[in-house]
Amino acid sequence: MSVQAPHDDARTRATGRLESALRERRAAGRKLLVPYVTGGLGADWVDIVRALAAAGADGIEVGIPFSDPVMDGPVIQEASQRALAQGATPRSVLAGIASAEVDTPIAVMTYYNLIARAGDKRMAAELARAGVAAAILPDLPLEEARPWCAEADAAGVETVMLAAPTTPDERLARLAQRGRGFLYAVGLLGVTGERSQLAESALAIARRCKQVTDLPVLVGVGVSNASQARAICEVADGVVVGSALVRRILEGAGPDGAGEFIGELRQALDS
Amino acid sequence: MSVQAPHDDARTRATGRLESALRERRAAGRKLLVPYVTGGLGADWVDIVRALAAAGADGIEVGIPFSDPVMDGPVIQEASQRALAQGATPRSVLAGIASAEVDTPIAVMTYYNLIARAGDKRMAAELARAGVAAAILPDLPLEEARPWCAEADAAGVETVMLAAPTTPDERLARLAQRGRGFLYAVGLLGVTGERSQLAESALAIARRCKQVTDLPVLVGVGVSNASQARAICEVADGVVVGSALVRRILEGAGPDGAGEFIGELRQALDS
Amino acid sequence: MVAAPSPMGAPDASGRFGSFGGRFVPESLVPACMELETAFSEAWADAAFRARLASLLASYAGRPTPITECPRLSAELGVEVVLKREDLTHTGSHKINNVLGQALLAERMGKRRLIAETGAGQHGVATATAAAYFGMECAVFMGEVDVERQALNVFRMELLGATVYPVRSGSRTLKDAVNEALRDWVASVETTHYCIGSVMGPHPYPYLVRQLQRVVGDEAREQYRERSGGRDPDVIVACVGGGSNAAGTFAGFADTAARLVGVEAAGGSAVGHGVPGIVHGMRSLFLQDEEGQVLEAESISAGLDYPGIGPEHAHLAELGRATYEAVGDDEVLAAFQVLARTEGILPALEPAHALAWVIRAARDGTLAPGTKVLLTMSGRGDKDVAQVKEMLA
Amino acid sequence: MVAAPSPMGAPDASGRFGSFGGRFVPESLVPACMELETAFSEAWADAAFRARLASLLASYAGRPTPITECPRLSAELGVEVVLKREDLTHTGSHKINNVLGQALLAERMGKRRLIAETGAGQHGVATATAAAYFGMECAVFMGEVDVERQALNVFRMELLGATVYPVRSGSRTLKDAVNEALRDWVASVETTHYCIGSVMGPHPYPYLVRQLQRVVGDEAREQYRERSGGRDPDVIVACVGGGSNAAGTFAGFADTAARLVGVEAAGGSAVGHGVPGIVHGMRSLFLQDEEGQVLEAESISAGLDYPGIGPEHAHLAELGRATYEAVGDDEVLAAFQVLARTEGILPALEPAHALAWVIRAARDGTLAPGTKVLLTMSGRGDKDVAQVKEMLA
Ligand SMILES: Cc1ncc(COP(=O)(O)O)c(C=O)c1O
Ligand SMILES: Cc1ncc(COP(=O)(O)O)c(C=O)c1O
Repeated sequence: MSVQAPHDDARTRATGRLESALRERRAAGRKLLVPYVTGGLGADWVDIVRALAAAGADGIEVGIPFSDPVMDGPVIQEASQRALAQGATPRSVLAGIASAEVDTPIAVMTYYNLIARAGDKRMAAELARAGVAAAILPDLPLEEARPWCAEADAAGVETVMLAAPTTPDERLARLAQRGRGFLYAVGLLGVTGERSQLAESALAIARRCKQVTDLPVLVGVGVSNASQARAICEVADGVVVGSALVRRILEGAGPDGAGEFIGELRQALDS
Repeated sequence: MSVQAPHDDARTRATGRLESALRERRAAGRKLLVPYVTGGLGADWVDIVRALAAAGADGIEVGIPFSDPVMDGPVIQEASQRALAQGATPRSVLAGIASAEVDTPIAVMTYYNLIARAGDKRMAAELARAGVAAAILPDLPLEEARPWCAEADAAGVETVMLAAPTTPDERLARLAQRGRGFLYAVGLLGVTGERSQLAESALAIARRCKQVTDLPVLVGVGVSNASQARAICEVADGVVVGSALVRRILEGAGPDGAGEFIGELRQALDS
Repeated sequence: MVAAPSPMGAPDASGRFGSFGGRFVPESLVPACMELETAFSEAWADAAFRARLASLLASYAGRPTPITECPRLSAELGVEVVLKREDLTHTGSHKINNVLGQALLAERMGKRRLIAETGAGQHGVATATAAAYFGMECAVFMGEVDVERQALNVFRMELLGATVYPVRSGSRTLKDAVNEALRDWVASVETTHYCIGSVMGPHPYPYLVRQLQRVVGDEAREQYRERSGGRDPDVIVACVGGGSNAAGTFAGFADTAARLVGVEAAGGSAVGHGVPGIVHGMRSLFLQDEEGQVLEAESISAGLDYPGIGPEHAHLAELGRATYEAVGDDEVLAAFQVLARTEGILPALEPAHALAWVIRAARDGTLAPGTKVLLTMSGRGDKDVAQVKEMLA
Repeated sequence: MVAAPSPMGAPDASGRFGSFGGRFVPESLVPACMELETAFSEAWADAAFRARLASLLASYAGRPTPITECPRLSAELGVEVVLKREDLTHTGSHKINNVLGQALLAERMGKRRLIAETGAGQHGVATATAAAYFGMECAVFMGEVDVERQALNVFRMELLGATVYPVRSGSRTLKDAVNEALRDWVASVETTHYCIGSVMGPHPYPYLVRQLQRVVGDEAREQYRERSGGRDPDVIVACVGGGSNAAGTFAGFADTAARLVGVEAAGGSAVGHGVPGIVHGMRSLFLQDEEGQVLEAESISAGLDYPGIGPEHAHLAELGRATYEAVGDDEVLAAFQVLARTEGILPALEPAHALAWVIRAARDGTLAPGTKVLLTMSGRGDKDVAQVKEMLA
């Protein structure tokens, strides 16, 4: 058996910037909205980040594009490929984030190879230097996360853990324990992408997550529109919205269109 | 061992028309010339037969075209295919022979399937009825020849046996013993066709044949021109000339051209 | 039907199985055929030769080939089908059994050149393979039509060091390739062994090739008995082009009670539509016209595209010891697909004929439910995939 | 170089061989990987499972495959080459050993759907074959570029009942097919088993696949000893794409004194030019740029066209227990032709890499005259003949 004992416990936790912001807003009765955007996609992507902040995002997920994004569906694959073709690198994306100067806490979402290639310690430091609050690494599960987490913790970067519909209860608890920022509840079995129907699994996993943790629980993957977001927020603390936004950006929405879409979701969640 | 005892002996032999003619001429000091022509090849093939007779042939070999002529090279294959395409059948060729009304004895050359399909007895009778003196069947070796020979003998059709460079001496004697008309000495290892050089094997097989038999010995296969024919006739009693003639016919020589070519050979042998 | 004792023994002294067989070749070849006959009977009686052949078959060609049960196909058909897997041999068909034996024999006779006829190229590739292995010269005769259709197999033979001669005479297919190989042999007989690809041609070939192929039947019988507590199959089925895989298979079961079924292509059914004749050195059944001109066979499967059949099959048919059935191209295509889907095995189109008959016979009740069928999977379908793709398009 | 004791044991609890391996997959897949790990270790310890697998390998896939001496090649090279003949298995490569084991495991786990990635199509065909045999559903992911290049293999898989999904993302080749298979699995993990085609991916795959492939090495060792009076070969050579045929072969000889050599395509040399990284669920060596973006491999051989290598190979390289060499396309083409001409065996382009190294090493003295080499002939060349024809034209 390769399952390791949880390598962290609540006593050593320092609450980071993202988690604090989310907890605070949740406490204020607000439903949390974290849009995802691919870093380096188009010349105006930093403006889009700013527009998302202005539209009421509670946190912003910025993807650092990777050549082999296995957790992503066609839309984000396309966005990653375009961004890479346009010359995006981890460094350029971090520089963009730094230049955005938004108050909204930013989490980078990327794949672990880009971190491993630079080195855990160095990349943690670079994230911190760019003002990144947190990191979401969908191919770095609990058992493999320790070396990175040690460096990230030390650098003050929150590592968001993901929970899936297939995660057993016992493991869910350990994920929540190790998680920082929020607990990312993967809403369905599948990769990122819009779905016309809200998956039943989204509510189920949200419920299960809420039972084991006090961390903010946000559901992502497959959350495509306002009504789905509202339905989920009956149970969860908030949602991550990726493909639905990125598709609009790929279609040329620009900062205005992106801000408008997130503004609508914001309104739906607030009403 | 599948070699059978010779199934014939000299006492029961009746000398046929072809053999008599050839022996007679040989006795008169003449070298024997037997041209080959494919039956049914062109509308004027019967005229060609007549022209060959007129040009001094001592016997005429008429091929009954077969779909799968394994002893024939490209020229005679081509002739056979053309004749078949023009509708030649065993019956039509025999009718042509009958209509030729030449005194020169005629031997048909064909493959055994055409005989077997009709039946040995029936085909022997048809040959006799058409005035054919002899049959040359290159795929009917000694061991398989008995049923056919019995019918042919009975019908008065002489069966010419073939001897090859690979035939051992002991077997050569048996071939000669069973042979009628003449002994066909295959001049080389190979199928019918012109050769620029006279094969050494032609003289060798001729010599070996002469040693075992009193039958006229004619060398065929690879005898292509007058000088080759003369050289062979230093040893053999005569030659069979096939492809060299058929090529000319395929090239449009017609009865005149065919007669002319055979006339030249005649002259060369007589001089 | 009562089986005669040992219906698959040696032919008589004239090389005949009943009234079929013999040796109808040009005089030039008669001594070579006799020499081959002698050489083969000596070699076959020589334990060292047999051991060397067996070792070559094992270590080079991959023998023994397994028998494979077909649970899903059997469930679908209601009869129990077991395959003898000649498709797993080196070069992908039973042809290798024959060529290795003949190459070894050629070596023993001091002949360093092999010639062969080929249709689609299976036997040509097999012969070229044996020639490469033994370091012999190799010439393969192939109808011009087939050369064009099977460019990859031509290239394969060339890679193996063989020279491929396109045959431009007659119908420019297999039958004419045999003629041309015979013509070469007439000229080269002193240095060359003609490696005939099936149980056909002049004596001793039909017997020699059957003996070299009987390893298929002998192995299958032993394997089947081991698997079935000593029982033999009820029915033995194999496709028939010239008939070598069928003869090799039947030889292993001729003295059992098993029913023997050879399956021909409907368009090349020498037993069904042929009449006795003398072609390619043997008396057997051939498709021919009223006059005795040989007709072309027509089949989607190049390996069955032969207008004749080996003389021993003609004899078995006459005896009633084996029966011969014919299947059409559509049934064959369907059988090809059924086996792929149910068992994950792509059969060559030739053995797909055998399967097509089993499918038909199982459906129409000719084979009672539960009948135990052994089918020789004489080759793999990889060679036919492009053709099948086109036909199904 | 002293071999560590049992350098090819099981990985540690985290699925690592030294520092390589592990399980870097989305959380959704973690439980499935754990389930597979448990299922495999139980199955592997279960005599009934092992017996069923062995029987399937024997009666369906054609095991044991022989080892074949190469007298003419050996004479030409001055070193003694023996081949382990995986080219003689059903579907024509060692891939079948792995897929039959995984399909049996999937059945045991109650999963009735198989998915697989494939490059040229060998593993896809093998998986589709196993799925057909077991009556399972099958989806194969294949880069769009490969779908176009390998239309016949696509058709083969379809004949076998599989659905082939062209992958349009990234470089649209093998690497992206793996990504897409992982994406499917993320969505389908409850009903689906991902049948990975080499010793790669998240734990337990590298170990599982190596154990399923070690039959190659175990058989070869026994056969070689039997043939050589108990001696082992001096050098064991195998080509390395992901590394499954090499790992399976090496596993049989890791505890002998034999030198182990893996041969990569020069354009896909993960050991030669790769650096440690985390891709496709494992920490191993990958071709990647300064930032960590994965690069495309480039080789004439689709089966070696993978920018990474199995983690155990990275470990063996680090230990020095195995060495990894790279050969270029031209040497490979030459080796392909040499084996065809001297031994009558058309190798797949992948094992032609292994042979190309042997030829080079024999010529430059790296292999002393008389060295005894065992080379795994991982697949047959039929699939590559059209490509070679084009390249030599
Ligand atoms: C796979 C396969 N089966 C059968 C045959 C037919 O030959 P035979 O009837 O001699 O077995 C061939 C001929 O090429 C073949 O390739
Ligand atoms: C014949 C053959 N050999 C080798 C390989 C490479 O795979 P591996 O390195 O896993 O053995 C492949 C892959 O398709 C293959 O088809």
